Amino acid sequence: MPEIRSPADGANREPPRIGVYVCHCGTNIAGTVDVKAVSEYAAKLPGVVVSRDYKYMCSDPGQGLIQQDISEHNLNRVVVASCSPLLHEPTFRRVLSRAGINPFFLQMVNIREHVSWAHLDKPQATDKANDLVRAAARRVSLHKPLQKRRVPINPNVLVVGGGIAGIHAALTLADAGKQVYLVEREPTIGGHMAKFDKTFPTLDCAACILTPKMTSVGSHPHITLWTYSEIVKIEGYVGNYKVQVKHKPRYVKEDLCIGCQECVTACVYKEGKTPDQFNLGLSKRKPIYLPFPQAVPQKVVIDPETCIQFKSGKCKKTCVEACGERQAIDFAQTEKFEEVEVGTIILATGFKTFDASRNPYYGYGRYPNVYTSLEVERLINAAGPTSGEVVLRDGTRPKSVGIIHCVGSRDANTNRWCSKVCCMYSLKLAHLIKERTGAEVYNFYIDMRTPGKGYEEFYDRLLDEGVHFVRGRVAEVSDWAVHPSEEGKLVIRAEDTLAAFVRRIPVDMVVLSVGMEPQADAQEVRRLFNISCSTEGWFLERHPKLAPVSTFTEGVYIAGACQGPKDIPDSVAQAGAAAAEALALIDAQFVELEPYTAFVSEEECSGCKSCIPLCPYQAISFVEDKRKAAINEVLCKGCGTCVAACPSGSIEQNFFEDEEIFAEIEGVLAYA
Amino acid sequence: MRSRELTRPEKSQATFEPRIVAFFCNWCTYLAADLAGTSRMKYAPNVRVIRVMCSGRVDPQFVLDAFAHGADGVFIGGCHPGDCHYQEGNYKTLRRFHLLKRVLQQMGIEDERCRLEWISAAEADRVRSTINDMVEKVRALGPLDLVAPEEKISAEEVAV
Amino acid sequence: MKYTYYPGCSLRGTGRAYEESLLAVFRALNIEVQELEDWNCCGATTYLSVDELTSYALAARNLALAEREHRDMIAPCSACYLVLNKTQRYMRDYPDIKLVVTRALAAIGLTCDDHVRVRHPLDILLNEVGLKAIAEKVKTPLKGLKVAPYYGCQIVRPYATFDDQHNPTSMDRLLEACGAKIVYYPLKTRCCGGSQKGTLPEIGLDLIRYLLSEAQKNGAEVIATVCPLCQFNLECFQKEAVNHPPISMPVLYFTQLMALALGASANTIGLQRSLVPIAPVLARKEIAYA
Amino acid sequence: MPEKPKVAFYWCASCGGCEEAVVDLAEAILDVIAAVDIVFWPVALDFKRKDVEAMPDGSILASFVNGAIRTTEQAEMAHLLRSKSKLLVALGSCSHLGGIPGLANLFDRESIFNTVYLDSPSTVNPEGSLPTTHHKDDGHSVELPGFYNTVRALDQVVEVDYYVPGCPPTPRIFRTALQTLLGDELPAKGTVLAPDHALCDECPRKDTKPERLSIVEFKRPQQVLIDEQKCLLAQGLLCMGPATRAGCEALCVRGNMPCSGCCGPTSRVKDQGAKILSSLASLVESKEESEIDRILATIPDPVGTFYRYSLPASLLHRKKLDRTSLHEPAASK
Amino acid sequence: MELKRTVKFEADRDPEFARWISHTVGGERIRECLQCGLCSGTCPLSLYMDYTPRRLMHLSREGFKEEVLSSSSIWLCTACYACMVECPKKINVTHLMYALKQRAIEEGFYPKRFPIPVMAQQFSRMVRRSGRITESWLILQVFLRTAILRLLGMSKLGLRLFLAGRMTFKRERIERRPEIAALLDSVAATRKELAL
Repeated sequence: MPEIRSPADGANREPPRIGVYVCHCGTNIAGTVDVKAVSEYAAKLPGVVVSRDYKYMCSDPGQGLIQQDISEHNLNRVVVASCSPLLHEPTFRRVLSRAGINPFFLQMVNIREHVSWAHLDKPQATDKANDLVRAAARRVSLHKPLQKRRVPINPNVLVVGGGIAGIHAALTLADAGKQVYLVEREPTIGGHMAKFDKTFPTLDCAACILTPKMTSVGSHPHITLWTYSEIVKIEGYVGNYKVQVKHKPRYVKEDLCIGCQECVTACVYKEGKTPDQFNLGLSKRKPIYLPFPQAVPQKVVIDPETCIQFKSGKCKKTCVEACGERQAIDFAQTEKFEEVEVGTIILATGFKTFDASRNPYYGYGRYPNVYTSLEVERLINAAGPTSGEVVLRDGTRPKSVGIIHCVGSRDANTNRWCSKVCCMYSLKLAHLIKERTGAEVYNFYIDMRTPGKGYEEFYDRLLDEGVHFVRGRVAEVSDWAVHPSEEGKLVIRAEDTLAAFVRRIPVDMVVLSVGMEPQADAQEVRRLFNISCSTEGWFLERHPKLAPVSTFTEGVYIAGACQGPKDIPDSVAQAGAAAAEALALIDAQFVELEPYTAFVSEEECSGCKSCIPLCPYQAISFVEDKRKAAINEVLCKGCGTCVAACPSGSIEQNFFEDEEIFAEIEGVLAYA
Repeated sequence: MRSRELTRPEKSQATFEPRIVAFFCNWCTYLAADLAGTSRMKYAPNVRVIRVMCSGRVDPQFVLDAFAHGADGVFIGGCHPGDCHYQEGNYKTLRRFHLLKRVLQQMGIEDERCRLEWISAAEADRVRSTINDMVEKVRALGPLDLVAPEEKISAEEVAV
Repeated sequence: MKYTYYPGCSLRGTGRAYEESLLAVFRALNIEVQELEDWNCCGATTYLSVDELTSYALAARNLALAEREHRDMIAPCSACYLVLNKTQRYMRDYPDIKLVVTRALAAIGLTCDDHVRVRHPLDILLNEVGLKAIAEKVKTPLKGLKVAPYYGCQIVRPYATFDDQHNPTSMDRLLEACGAKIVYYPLKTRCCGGSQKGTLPEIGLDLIRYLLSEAQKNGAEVIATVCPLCQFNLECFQKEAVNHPPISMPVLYFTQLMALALGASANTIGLQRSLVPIAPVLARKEIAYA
Repeated sequence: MPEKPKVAFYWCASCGGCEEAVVDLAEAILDVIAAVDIVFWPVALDFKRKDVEAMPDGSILASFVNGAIRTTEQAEMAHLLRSKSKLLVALGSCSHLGGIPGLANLFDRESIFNTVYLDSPSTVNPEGSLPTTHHKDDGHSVELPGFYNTVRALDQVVEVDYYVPGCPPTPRIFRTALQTLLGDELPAKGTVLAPDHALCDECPRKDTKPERLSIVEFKRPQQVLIDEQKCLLAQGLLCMGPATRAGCEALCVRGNMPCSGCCGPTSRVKDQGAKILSSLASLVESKEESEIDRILATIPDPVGTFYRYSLPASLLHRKKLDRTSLHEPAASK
Repeated sequence: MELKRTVKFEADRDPEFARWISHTVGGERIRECLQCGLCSGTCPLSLYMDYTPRRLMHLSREGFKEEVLSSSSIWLCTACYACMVECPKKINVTHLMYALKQRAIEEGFYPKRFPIPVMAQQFSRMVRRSGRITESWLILQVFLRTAILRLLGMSKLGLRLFLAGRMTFKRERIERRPEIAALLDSVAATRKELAL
């Protein structure tokens, strides 16, 4: 005979003794919400024992006030009406703990972000605040005592991206003795910085400061460097991430290749035929190649697109001969997958430069002597395609050069933001070009932005060097002459806004100072790592000022230009910060997680299995002997989807129980 | 029996102010609403936000309970498809929502009263515009007057 | 294919050849057009500078009349094309404008629900007829006649509805389909000075000079235009604009060149109306036409 | 000898099936007769309302009322029996949740009357007469029960102590209920006298349900040859079992028909329909809106399906029709 | 040489004018102008302008009405829309030029016999009368009112056009001319009523 039980109800629950605390937040809340009225209103609500308002609840006196009330009026529930719970929930939970009651007997009411800052009309705002407080009071009476979950932190760290930011973060962590996996999708690390010749404002050689760091990454005992590799899958949670890495085939056994490049010399192609992307197509490379002389690792790559062996299968394979008994070359190589476990992740995936052809009126791609700034970096670079000679496509030296700022920046038609670095690198290029060619150099800028140590001084220096500065956004680069002096030249048309008339300036070479953009695949990457992006596509930090390298996903940090335009010093600083955040977590050894997990009440579950397919983390399983579902608390991330879907109401979620939410709904709606 | 706290006071019947209950997911829409606040964007004060960890936690019971308790509209905000902090919670919400809408239609409850929007943490302005838009649409529809069996039998009900 | 046809004032005056040749091309390609009944001046660019609201009302009358036909409307003159499009957009974007215009139309028993698409012949020929169909119908190929395609303003600016804003190519492709050779012409969308030549001659002349000499420099034998005013400026003021050495650059409507290729006879498409004759060039090219 | 506890039976808006269920107790009914003294049972025994009115308040141990409340008379009787009884027990889906008659709450009285008495093709009603509460006929006038605008479950009219679920309650459920009530310690007031878990738990096909069910289409029983062994949901049939209170031993499923939810939700669920909706929709196999709609469209009548027995007791309410605006649209605003 | 005060006092500003420009059609974003000068650079007429478009934007948003309305630039604009298309802040410069022309005409800010406003006015008269424009008559009237002498210079061209059938003196008219008048009057009425 079926057993009949009285439905469980809160009969055995202690009667609530609630304290309500309404924060003024200076005038931030009190300016728009009648805080006095709210606390007076709250005082009359059932279960409320004390109700107060105070200037700054989060201040020590404010916290003290609550703590004192809890002991004096032996409160067992607390409602704090102040700012967003995402800001101060932890603060006030600590207060409850200190006062000796379970921290989860707290309910926050967001009357700042959601009320005082969002509305103008004081009576209406106050009404809203009242409703929210009433709901909180009803909800909090139903709260149950909960314990945070402690999970261990795996000390290994994953760093994604081998640019200067990734390199610096990896080294910092490795020097602290942590095992680091550095994953880079290109065949070498170095990123954009490796392409530069000099760095502003000090003009020290990029290679000289970067190469040592790169080689120590390559040789560091605590760094596992995976170039030509990508992250394909990631699961788990803070402290315990499982990462799957894909190694693309370079058709050269990394462990065997010693980077002697004899294979490259031996290649049946006597000359390079393929545009070399490291030199932005300004030079050609062979099908088998080393990305650039200082590449790390010093391992060659074969490009199957252009290698005869791959295209026809009928190559003399002179490279294999040249490699000899080392036998490093392996045409049969395929992509390999590898899994690693890490506790924390640092994303340093960098940026891409603006595609100048999106501004057709600057003639990039139409006029051969219109270059992007990055191309010119290569021209200037001693190891570049012209060994440091700044020359036009026809090999002659330019007598006059125009540098156009803000290409793809500060422009509603392309990117609204200021790319922050262009002014400075344009000054650098102006200096170097003048130094190498003695040409007349014109800078066309909208506003000269040189905030930074020694930056303004560098600008002064350029002014002294006699570089022309024309304040105006260039309207057009064209090749049609109005005046004889313009024949055969590129003509830059812009208003000289300081002189207040339009000028036509003929030059031999135009340099487009392209801005910084989020990586093309930023969206996929952010989904992979479960973080957010700003509307522009930059990775979103947890707080713009107070948590600049953290994300909304615990244990995932961001560094460098993937978070927004940055120059080298800023990127390095951020990388250091990210590394420090990771270290802090590792040294703590444990992290406390919210207890918002779901659980199945065993005697209530009917074993209908409806919940099992709903969990993306496979946290729910069907226990065969009991013929009921069970949730693995460690795997559960607490989204509550299964709770909402359990047809017999037999799954509950801590802190988001049905009755708690019903109480909140009916609370905000009650006319009382 | 239905308690007096559910019946609209006379004054609010005179000047109808829609009452909308919103369920915002902790990672996208709730953050966006916070951002709207920090950026001092102003919007209609008619919405009461209830925070859930994921829009997937929104049980259709919650929506019906809100309507049954006098809400004129219900607004569910979650992460964009593919962006769910819990991978797929928002898709479950989407599926339930589509079926729930049909149930509501059968009971004569207008589509504009129940709304599901994907709003990412960065889209503060969409919080503002969506709320304003919804408040205006619901205002135009007028108060949602439901036939509630749990209410006391009124004299008018008997006469023919 | 049937369209409503809005000629606009110029095509009844200095631009007659445009209308003649346009209709010839349409006939050759079996595009049916019906002239908008009792159309009025679109207000052009000039009216805006006197009274913006009224100019929208004027344009809207034509739109309203066209709506009755439930067809797309073709506006060959750049000014008309722009003003009509602009009126539609502004009525969408600015409630005040919509209100004023709607009332004005109501006053003469008309309504405007914004469902007529105002389109340019280039758009129609390229996207509705298509290059292939045109190439097939070519009777007198233009034998690599070197053409500088001049689009001027207002058909791709500000609203690039059917072609690239910075480097439009619709006319290029159409004329190539007729066997012409398109020369490099960086000024293809640069302003001809509009009515400035009439009002402030010396200024207008400069602009005209740039356009002509650049075309010549790039080896053009003829300039093709899409706008009566551009055509007028470039053709009628050549002597004034470029004197030493003087220049003789035929300036035709692109439709005249197309009609020619499609086999129309010279004086049905207004070639005789040119002040700078094209005949010598065609003779040199041995392009035999009716 | 001490007198036996008195019990009463009454039916309101219902089909009479519950009365049958009482009779279906078969020989067990004898034990009941032995144990109790039936003082009021219009269907079976000749008692009049006045007899009940004559009884002292609280003199009946338990009154079993089946059927929903649709008319004034039913409401009056409910109040009467309430005052006369120590325990008022809602017997069967209709009094428990509103039941099948409760589906009438999809419409208001006026539209129902119009359909039934005027519009339906089979109706011959030239003078268009409608039900009325008082009627005059050569001098005599009769008072008739009034017809409410809304159907109610019993506890929406009077306080109810216990519920016996089912449409009708199976003899087993009813017997267990009686024994519980006659037992020494009573369960908490408001208890539904049946197990508090969902039907799957006692479903013979439980083990055939796949762990990862995903829904691509709902089929209706007449569209398929139903496998006698396999879980019905797994066969694409819409079975309410997961959201329905157990106790019936899955009679329908054993009869190869999907559960339609007559025993109502478990005590933890406020709205049975919303819950099964949530559960089934979540399992729909698509992320693409139009495809989701296509799949869900295979449920022709969601309310009729999910709320077949529970509409009045649910959270789902009909929007009041603004009749004035229906009649003369101008007057609406 | 003639010297004049170049310092501007706040009193020289006309705040109403500044308010007007940012509220008129097209002026929505004028306050966002970052004075980059792209408009001037791209403007084919800026070669001859006394104030470049960029300066006009700033002068007007600051309310220097005199300078703006008496500037030759507003008359030079041929509405080629180059500035509007390229403006990095999407400011509708072209339309603002129209707005300024109108304002200048309303307030009589232009030299006597200055052809452009005359042309505009003749144009509108002709539209009101006939509903369409007959170019020949329009040009004739403009010259009569501005530079009669230039007519002679033009006569040769005129003749050639006439012979080519491109200069007709037959007036183009629409049938329902009264409609145009009604249309224009209604606009005027509404404008008054709503004070637009």
